[in-house]
Amino acid sequence: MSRIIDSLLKRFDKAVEANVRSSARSYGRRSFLATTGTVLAGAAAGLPILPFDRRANAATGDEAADPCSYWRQCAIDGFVCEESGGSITQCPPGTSTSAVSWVGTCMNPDDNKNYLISYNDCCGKQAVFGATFCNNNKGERPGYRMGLYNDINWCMANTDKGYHCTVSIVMGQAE
Amino acid sequence: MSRIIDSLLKRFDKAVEANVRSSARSYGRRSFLATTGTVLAGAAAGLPILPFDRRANAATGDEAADPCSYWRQCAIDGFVCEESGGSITQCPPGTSTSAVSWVGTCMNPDDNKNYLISYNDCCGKQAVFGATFCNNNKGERPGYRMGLYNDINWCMANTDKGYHCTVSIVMGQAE
Amino acid sequence: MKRQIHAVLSVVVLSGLAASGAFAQGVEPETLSVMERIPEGPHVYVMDFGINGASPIYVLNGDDLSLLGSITTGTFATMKMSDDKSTLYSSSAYLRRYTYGEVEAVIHAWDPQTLSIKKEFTVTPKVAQALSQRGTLNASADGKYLLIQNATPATSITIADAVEGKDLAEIPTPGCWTAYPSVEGMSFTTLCGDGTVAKYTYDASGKAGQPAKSDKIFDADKDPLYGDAMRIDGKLVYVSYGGTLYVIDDSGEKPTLAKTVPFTEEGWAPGGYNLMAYNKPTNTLFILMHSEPFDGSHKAPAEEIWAIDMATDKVVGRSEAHHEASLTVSATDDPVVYAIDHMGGVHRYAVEKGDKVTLTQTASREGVTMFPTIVEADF
Amino acid sequence: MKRQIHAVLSVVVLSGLAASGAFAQGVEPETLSVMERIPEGPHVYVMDFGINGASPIYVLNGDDLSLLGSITTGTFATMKMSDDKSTLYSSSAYLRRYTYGEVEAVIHAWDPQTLSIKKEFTVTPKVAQALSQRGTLNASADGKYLLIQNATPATSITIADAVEGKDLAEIPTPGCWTAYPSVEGMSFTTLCGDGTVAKYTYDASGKAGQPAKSDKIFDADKDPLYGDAMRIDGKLVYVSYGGTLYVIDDSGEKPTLAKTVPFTEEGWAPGGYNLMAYNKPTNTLFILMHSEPFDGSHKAPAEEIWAIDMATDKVVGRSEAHHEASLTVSATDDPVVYAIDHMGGVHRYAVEKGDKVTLTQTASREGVTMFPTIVEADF
Repeated sequence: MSRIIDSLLKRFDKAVEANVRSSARSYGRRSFLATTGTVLAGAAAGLPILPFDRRANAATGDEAADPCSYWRQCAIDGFVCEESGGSITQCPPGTSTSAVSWVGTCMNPDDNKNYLISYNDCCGKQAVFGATFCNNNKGERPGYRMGLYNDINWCMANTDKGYHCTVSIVMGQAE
Repeated sequence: MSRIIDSLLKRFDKAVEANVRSSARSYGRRSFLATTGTVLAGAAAGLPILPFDRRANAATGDEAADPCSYWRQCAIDGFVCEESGGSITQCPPGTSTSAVSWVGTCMNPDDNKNYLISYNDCCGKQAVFGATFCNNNKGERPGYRMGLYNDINWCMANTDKGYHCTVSIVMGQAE
Repeated sequence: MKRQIHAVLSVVVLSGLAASGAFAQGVEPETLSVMERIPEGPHVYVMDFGINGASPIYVLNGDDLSLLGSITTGTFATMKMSDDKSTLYSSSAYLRRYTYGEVEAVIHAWDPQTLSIKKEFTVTPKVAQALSQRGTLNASADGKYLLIQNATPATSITIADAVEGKDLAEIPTPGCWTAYPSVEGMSFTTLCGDGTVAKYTYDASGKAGQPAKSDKIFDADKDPLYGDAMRIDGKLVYVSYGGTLYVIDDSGEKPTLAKTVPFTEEGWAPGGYNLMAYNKPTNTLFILMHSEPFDGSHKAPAEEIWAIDMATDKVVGRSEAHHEASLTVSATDDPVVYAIDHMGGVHRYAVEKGDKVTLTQTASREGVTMFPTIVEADF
Repeated sequence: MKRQIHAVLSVVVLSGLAASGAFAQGVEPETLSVMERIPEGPHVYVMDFGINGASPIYVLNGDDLSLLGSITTGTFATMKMSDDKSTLYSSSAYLRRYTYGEVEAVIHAWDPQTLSIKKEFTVTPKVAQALSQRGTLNASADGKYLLIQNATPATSITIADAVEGKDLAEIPTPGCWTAYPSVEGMSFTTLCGDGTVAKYTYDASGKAGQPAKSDKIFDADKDPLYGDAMRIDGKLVYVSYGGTLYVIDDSGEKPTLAKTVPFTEEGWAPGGYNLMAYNKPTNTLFILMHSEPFDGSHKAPAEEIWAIDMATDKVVGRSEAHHEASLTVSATDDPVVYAIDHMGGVHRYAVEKGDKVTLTQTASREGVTMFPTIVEADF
């Protein structure tokens, strides 16, 4: 049974991870974990808020394995494609790339520069059971700034609109 | 987070509960639980195999709350309607009763008599998140004995074929 | 056909039945039926947002949060309870092959007591496939029209006839998002990325002319407004990421900013999706709040629920929350708040009124849904 | 339309880009693409049965069980890998409103390497909405026809043209279940509740005359046969709940019982859904077994996997299992067994050949699926 749990924990914890950090700080780690379970330990332990370099934190184990913490994921909202059969810039086989996308501006801690990141959805298949869902929102805006909005299916303009996963493409440095 | 886990544990453990009992006996309770998690404790503790009276075991706590252990559920395969907004003989509001059904023969421990039980699916809505899934198979046969077969959607003959949950109706005593 | 099938299978069943005399001794034969409706009383409706496949709506007892039934809608669904609580509307997408193929955007009118369909019709498949939110599905004040947000990603509003059940027309609303109906008449107000608020007036055919745009009243770069809005004392009340209420008077031809109400304090900000709830009898606005905000924390789950007295614009209560991201409140004199957390749980709060407003959790149920996005009550 | 949209959004993006000279200093701009195919090598395909909504097929690396991609099918799905491993067929139902409304039964032919659709067509919606099993979707030996199980609940078999992609005809098979193609020619064999095995021969239009029925060869009351069957040395091998192999010769006009092979011992019985797997090079049958069987334990997860030498009809190995309910085996000289447990995990076993056959788990992955029902390999 632990298999399903682990998988779901993985899937949903990452989704709320960014969101719950401030809660964790406020209520204290212990009581927070008592409420929400134990696997958030790494993420909730007061480590820096996004973005930060995944590689730079390789020694911390759980953190290193958290795809939501990778710097370019500062405004992602979705299942990561690298755990869905694709990679961080490639949609999985048999899907299509979204014709439209939203954009984030994330700082790369290696060079302290801001980069524009295009978050594209991969389309036409179901979300992968057990894939990590990340929900970060740096610079995110409601639909009146559509190109910055992440609470919408970016497969909307494709022929096949089913949402599968999200890739994160470095488009270049931001001013 | 424990919420999702609990819910899924509840949903799926009951489904495998009947099935895993023999495994549990064979491998010993401790090693078995170590493998599959901890919430099966009551069910795996060597209590009688189905059917047995839920009421008679009221003192045992977890067992009493296990709808899959109720005697008339000896050949159920599905989500129980009493945890889906209905009751053991009533489909939840807004659904339809399956036009066809499969039949089990279950012994009532109160009178040691066998009863024919009609298992009807309720149709037209989705399965309820968190509802217990029971998978018992006394007297079950493959599709060549269709009226005894439970690995099929019994909403198949309805206008609205979506599977929602399963009720268990006492039809009378068996010979 | 059904009759025939019954007959066929009855053979299997009846051949195994004992003589009817035996019935008297043991368990009596039972009858299969369908419950006609959920039990009377207060009810809560929680949407479980489907990214793939169906979005169920779970219907709970408003007192103890036990499950009473469910409703199934399509993918990327949202819902809206009618003002008279007689109809629960939903808008969702049905993909012909679940994850690909032709899309039908469907409006359902559900009976919130029998959980059955009162009306079902399709509208343009341009309907926004967005997370459930109050601004993307609304009914006109008289209940005759539905206002539905589209995104292709170009934005527009579909006007549908709620009575006849049909799509009337599409009104382009470029650069704007959400549509809240005016208090009277056939108009709606939408929030635009250039910092304005626009009012569109439509005719009986659903068509609209040019909008009346407000002056620039907010800065979408520096302190953006959430799409969530409450109708309070005839005005539309929005909230900014930073914690300021923007009170918009959209009763005239052109919307104007009536006032702003900065209500938070250093280190605290609003957070969530459907993050405000207004109770009219007590004139109180409830809002989800979190501490130590940062750029990107605007959807953070709540640590506290704040109560704002809309007569004095003062915060009159701060109560412990349970990581909720959306909430609603009853319309009753004694408000009951229902809030849903990011992990699928539902929380009920009793409200102690007075100079100090205090919320106390009186019930909670974990694991009600997978991905709850919006909650409604019917009282 | 798409071009236009790209143009619109590009404005947002490009206006924020620094001068292109800056690119050289930091991270280079990247290109978005779609992987053309899964990496070469052995692959495993695990179906996650959808009771509501989609049934995904997860595609795993055959060595370490890592995820390589997925395929999405409809509700109540099953699948079948073609003999030449070039096509993965699936059969599933699509409900127009997900949980109600018009049903389309769809056959997909998938490319198992690119995970894309080679062919898609509808057949009669009578297709059985049953748990994934080998007997309900099969291809004729020459690959030209598909045999699809129907249930309304009256049973019949649909013959479809796999090449043209169309439904040809429906053959009534009352009281019978499953259809396994004959080794040559246009026939199939099905298991009937009266204890017989029936052989139907169809023509190029998919129509069939009266079946050739065997004598009564099993007792569905006392020791029923599973629907699962293996084609071994030209014969069909079924297994009974009690643990006896029934070897059927269906090469002649009328099926006959070649022999029975009681292989179990007191206190052990077969259990599961797709519970047998046959490796031809080693002439070994693998079967899922559990102890202390009782009426109703026939789907119990496995405590052991037994190996039967089909030359001697002897059990030549008993190895520890991990609660699996279905399995498959590679067609290679060194067999690799893949088995799926009831809780969503996948297990890989290496097989030590010889007088004693031993399975050793070399990889396992938990939580691959929600409700795994059938597994295939492509080597």
